[in-house]
Amino acid sequence: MENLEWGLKMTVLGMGLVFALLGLLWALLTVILMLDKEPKAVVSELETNAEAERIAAVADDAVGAQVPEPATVNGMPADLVAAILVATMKHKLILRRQAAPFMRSYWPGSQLFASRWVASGRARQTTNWQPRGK
Amino acid sequence: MENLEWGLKMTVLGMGLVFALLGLLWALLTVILMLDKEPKAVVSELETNAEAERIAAVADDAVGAQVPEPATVNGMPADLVAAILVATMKHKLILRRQAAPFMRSYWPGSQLFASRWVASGRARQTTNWQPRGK
Amino acid sequence: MENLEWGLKMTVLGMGLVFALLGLLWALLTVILMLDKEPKAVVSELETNAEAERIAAVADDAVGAQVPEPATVNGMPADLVAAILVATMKHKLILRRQAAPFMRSYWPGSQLFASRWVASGRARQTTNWQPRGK
Amino acid sequence: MIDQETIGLLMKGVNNVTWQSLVMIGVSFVLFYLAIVKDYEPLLLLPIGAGCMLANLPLSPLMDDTGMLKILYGMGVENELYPLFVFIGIGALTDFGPLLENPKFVLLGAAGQFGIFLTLILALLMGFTQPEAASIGIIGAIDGPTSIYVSGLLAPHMLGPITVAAYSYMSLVPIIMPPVIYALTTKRERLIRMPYSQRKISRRTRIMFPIVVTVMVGTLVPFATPLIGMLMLGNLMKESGAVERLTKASSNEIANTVTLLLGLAIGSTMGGADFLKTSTLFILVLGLLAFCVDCAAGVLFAKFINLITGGNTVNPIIGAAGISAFPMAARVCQRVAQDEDFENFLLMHAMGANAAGQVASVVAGGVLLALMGAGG
Amino acid sequence: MIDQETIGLLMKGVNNVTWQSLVMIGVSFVLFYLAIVKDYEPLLLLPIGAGCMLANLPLSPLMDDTGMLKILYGMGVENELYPLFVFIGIGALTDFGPLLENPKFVLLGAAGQFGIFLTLILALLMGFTQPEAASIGIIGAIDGPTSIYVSGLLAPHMLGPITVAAYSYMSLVPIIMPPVIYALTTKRERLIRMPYSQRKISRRTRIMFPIVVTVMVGTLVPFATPLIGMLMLGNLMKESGAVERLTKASSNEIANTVTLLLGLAIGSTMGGADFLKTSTLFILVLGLLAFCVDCAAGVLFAKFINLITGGNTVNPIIGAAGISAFPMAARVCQRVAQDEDFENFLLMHAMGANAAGQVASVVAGGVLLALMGAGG
Amino acid sequence: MIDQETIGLLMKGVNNVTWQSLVMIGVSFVLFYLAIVKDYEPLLLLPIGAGCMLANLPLSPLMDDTGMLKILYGMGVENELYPLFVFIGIGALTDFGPLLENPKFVLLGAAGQFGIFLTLILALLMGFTQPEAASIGIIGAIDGPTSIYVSGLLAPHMLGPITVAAYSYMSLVPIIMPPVIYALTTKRERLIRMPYSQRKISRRTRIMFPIVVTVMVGTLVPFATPLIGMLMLGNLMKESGAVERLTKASSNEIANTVTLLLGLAIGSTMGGADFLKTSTLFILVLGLLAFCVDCAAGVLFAKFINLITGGNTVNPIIGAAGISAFPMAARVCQRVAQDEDFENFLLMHAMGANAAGQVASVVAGGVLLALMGAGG
Ligand code: NA
Ligand code: NA
Ligand code: NA
Repeated sequence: MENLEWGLKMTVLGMGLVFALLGLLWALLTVILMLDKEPKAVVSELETNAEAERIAAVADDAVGAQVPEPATVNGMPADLVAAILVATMKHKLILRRQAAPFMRSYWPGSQLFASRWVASGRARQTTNWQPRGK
Repeated sequence: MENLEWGLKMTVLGMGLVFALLGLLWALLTVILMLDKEPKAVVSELETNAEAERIAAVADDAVGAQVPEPATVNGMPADLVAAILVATMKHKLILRRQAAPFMRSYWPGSQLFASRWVASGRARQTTNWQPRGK
Repeated sequence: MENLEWGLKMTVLGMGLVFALLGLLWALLTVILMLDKEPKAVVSELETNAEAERIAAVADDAVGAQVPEPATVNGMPADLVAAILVATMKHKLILRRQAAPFMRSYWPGSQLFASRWVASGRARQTTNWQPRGK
Repeated sequence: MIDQETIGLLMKGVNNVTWQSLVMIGVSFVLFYLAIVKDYEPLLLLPIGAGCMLANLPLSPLMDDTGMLKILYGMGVENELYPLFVFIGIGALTDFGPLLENPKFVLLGAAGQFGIFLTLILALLMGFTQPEAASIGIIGAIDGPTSIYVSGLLAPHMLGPITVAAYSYMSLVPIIMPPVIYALTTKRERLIRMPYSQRKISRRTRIMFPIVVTVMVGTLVPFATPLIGMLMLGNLMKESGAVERLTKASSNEIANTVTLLLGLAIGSTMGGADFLKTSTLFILVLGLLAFCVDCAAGVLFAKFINLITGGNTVNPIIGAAGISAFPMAARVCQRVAQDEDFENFLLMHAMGANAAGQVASVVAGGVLLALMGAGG
Repeated sequence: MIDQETIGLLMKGVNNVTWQSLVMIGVSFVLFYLAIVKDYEPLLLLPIGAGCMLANLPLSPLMDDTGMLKILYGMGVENELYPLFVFIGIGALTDFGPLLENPKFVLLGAAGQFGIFLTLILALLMGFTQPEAASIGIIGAIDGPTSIYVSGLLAPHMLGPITVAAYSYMSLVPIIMPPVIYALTTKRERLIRMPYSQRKISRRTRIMFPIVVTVMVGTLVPFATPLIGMLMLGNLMKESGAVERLTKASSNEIANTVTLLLGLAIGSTMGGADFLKTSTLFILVLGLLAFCVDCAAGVLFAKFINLITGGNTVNPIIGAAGISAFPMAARVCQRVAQDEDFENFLLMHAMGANAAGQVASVVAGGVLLALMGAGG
Repeated sequence: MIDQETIGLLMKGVNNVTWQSLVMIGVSFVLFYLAIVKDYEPLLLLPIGAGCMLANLPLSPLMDDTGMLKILYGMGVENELYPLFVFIGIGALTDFGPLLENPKFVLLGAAGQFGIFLTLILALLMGFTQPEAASIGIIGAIDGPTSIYVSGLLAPHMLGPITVAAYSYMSLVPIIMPPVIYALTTKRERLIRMPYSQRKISRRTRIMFPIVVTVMVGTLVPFATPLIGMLMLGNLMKESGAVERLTKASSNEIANTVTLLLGLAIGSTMGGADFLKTSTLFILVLGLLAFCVDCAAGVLFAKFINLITGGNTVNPIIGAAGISAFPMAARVCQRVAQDEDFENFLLMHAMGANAAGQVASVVAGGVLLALMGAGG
């Protein structure tokens, strides 16, 4: 019982501290980001996803980062799904473009859906993308 | 004399043990290979040799594996000999083919005689030939 | 004062030893080079410079070797200066050639003025230029 | 000539085979199977299996006081050098951008550490001592190096099973997470889409992040300084872009060498006498439970946020990503979301939660050590 | 439940923050700034900054007797292994060809060490002890590994500021050298062209060079054997062309790993109590002075040669290259020369002087150690 | 100002030159010559030469108790870590496929170890002690790491000459083997062709091989566990195909680094007093003899097989390949065979015998250690 009490105390203190510390981190990050004054922009989910895949692909090289099983969507290979998806999105885009044509710097979805393996290859090519020095 | 006796004892025991252990290994390997039930096939000596060169080329990268002097055959450079050899074998093949034509998945000698240096280059390209995972 | 005296003694002894040792090295090198009996040849400054850049570029890979700020000459980018320079030298060469034509294995300046970055790339390609073995 | 004594000495090896050593060699075969055939974290489990096999061969000279495995253990496990080096490499390959774009996700990372403490309580109730219970709990960080670091300090005699559990469960992410997510979410919840506001993260912020985190966490929880310091050192080297040679060395040469030595050394702790106890089984079971509780806590916390904010802004699936198995946990979340609606792209959000989970599990490890030092 | 004691223990970190540690964390930020933004020897200054930051966090477990930073210090700074390994890598990438083509330039390298001894005298006058003064003087070798090696033996408590000074000033070569050169030379002198007699250096000579230097210097100044031996070992491996694998490993994998560990370990010596003294400021100022004196001595010695030989055969600019910052010092000399006359190509001559400076600074380090051993 | 005492101290180096140290520096030049000009195992002999030179310079600080060479020796020679790491790398590059296709060739590997024991007897008769004689005999394994491992345990004072002999003779394979083969075979025998039945070796078998060998040899000869365990660990990593990063690290980064350190450390044991004895000459001669006896025994054993089986199924040339110089011994056999009949392809068979020789020499090393432990 004494042990249980100690355990509960640990849990409360521990989770409390973890939340407190990460909450503080949240606050600090928010301040730092405010100083940055970079604008936010809503971007297409497809582009975001491709970017996320790129980041994940770099991290895959870490020791202890499992290279996962080949992705499937409802049992279909992810590549096939991606192809279908791109076709669908393209169709939507065409409809939207016909409805209200206007100039954009790039079309949503223009980067298409790069499969993880493609993204991975690209990421490896561009790993050292940070310009050196200033 | 005592030393000689000890030495002879060491020799008998030592060589006995080495032979016994490697004999046991032979037996174990035979059992393992029987479990495999892979078929044996007689293959051309040239192909076997090229495969052996490939294996040797990989091992050449080991520390302490001497890269040997350039091979010569009866004083002639090995490459020249190889060329002569291939010509000879080709001629034999043609004779054999004319005698009894039949379909084979590949002709003996079709891989030709790759010089060690060629084999080495190829081996380096294909070192990681084992498919990852399953 | 005692410290000053000790310091002066250190300086005299220290610089004396450094000069003595390097002087001895000079003598030894001279002997070694005499044994070599390699001929000296006056070569164009441009060629020498390109060779020096190549050597520097290899050394740049050493830890603690600063990759320097981009070179400028009188405030102009070094590449531009190099281009002007090459044009100038070419012109001189033509004049000289017209004055006294003769065959040479290569024209002075034929290697042109490779910018450090070009030289660096070339050096990295050819780092292991020493033939292995004999 | 071949006297009795000599024969006795020659048979020494065979005579010293024990059933425990045979079983442990069998365990090493299982590890080889998991590593090679099932592809479970082979970089760790294969060397661990080899270390286990070599340590359990009869009279293994590798386990002498001057034996190689003992030396490797002393070189980096006893003094915690290996896991810290591994962390430099992990930091050098982790992009905290997704977290910086959505800093609120740090809280999901915090929630994902709940399994640590619940398991600690259960382990206590099962009769483990307090340091042992804390070490078992840390498996719930689902973070190999943190588990090795913490249990190496608190309960080195349990290092073997804890490490094996931590790395095995990291590999089981794609198998364990989906059922937990399905059990705790409704289809409607899983269909929630999360629009994405991209924010360009300046290089300055990316460089400040590792520094700020190190100073903040290190000051508030000194016990966490080594872990967080090395993770963030790797990240700082990467984001600075000024020391590519060191970044590359940390994530390649150093990481590979250390991983091999670490695996062998950890494997060598798996002696029959220590490993073949019911406690090992409990450790494995409790560790698995810790992992499930982590996922569940994350999902429930995400639902709780929705409840508080009164909207359906957070897809609870990404709550499960608040653990440190980066980036696999995020990918599994994306797959679960896509199984419901293949136009639902949560990956970037899940990566944010996942990066938070990486930081949070290190923080939790430090907090645990602090409480144990404070503790009792 | 949360008693006073627990809270006290949890606040331990915050309570142990001192103003010294805060200042030193600020110093680490300055080092990060120099490394990342100003690109001053980032390979060294970034890890030094990280080591400094991590060592000054309150109660940092990394600084325990079994803490990582202490272990890294013991592994290679205390026993001088790191700087010696770095020297193998430097030797493997240094081509002494330009020096072999013009062996007379070795004397310029010797002249470039004058700053060491002048600074030593000044440091003595300022009240430093003899070993301390010698360690400060060695900054004038403008050679990172030599400075670490010598001061690690003579005055390990000043290792931090001396190393930071040595590497920072190596980075300042392009800024410090030109004004010194301009101040001491006339335009006419700077316009001197030096024709170049190319001499093919045989492979035999290239291989004999490192061996001869090692045996000669090692026999005459045994204290210099480790430094010169490792520099020349790297060069021998390179020139032999027979051990490419080892050459590559020395200048890449080993150099990178050792640089990271060296930087962290050096940084960890920068504790507030040791670093925040006026002596640190003196070290930085005296080191800078040593550098300037080196350049000046080299230029003046070149002019002296012209005076003796009665001709204008040596452009005094290249005298400034007789220090060990190879090949940057040579490049800066070339630039200064080209600023006067853009058809003046001195680089190869300057490289010769620079290679001599590399050898001479190692010799000077050994001589200094010998005199200190002999000394007093 | 420059008093007697100072001059005495400055001349200390020169005064401590002895004729032994001069001779040993000469020996190091011979090693450089063999490594660079004759291309005899330069990866080992060049660092050994450098270690020898640096250790024999007068008053070399590298040989102090805290000197670099002493530290490198303690780091990996004293505790046998270096040769074991080298073995991981060798295992990672050795393909045992040719042996698996013809497992009967293991016996040729066994025969090729006969030189070890014959030399042991001769060394005993020459007055060497039992451990010394065993260490000299092990040169007959023609296997660098095994020789270092065994003699490091039995007679560390003879490590220098034994290692030099082992690696030099490995390089002499193409020179020593052919005359032995010619002397013991008839032309008719050398013309024997050996048809080749290819058998696809499954991946399962390739993975099981290193595991089975480790468990079998390790159980029966515990003294061989470190050697065989590391060789087979490397092979397991390679054949598993699951840990390419570790395989690559073992055969590259780790192997290169360890080779450099190993060479320097071995070279440093070659002090004049230990090396310049008639015993060193005996070691070199006996080692050479051991090698010749190995080849002869292999050839004769192959002829013996033909005698027993009553057919001419085995070309006795390949008997000579039953040593561990893999794959060079096999290549030399092929060349000898082709010199007689250039359509005779024995390479694959010879590779099988050669791979067996690799395993057998490790087993022989373990057996020797076991008998010495049991022994006398
Ligand atoms: Na975690
Ligand atoms: Na210098
Ligand atoms: Na052998």
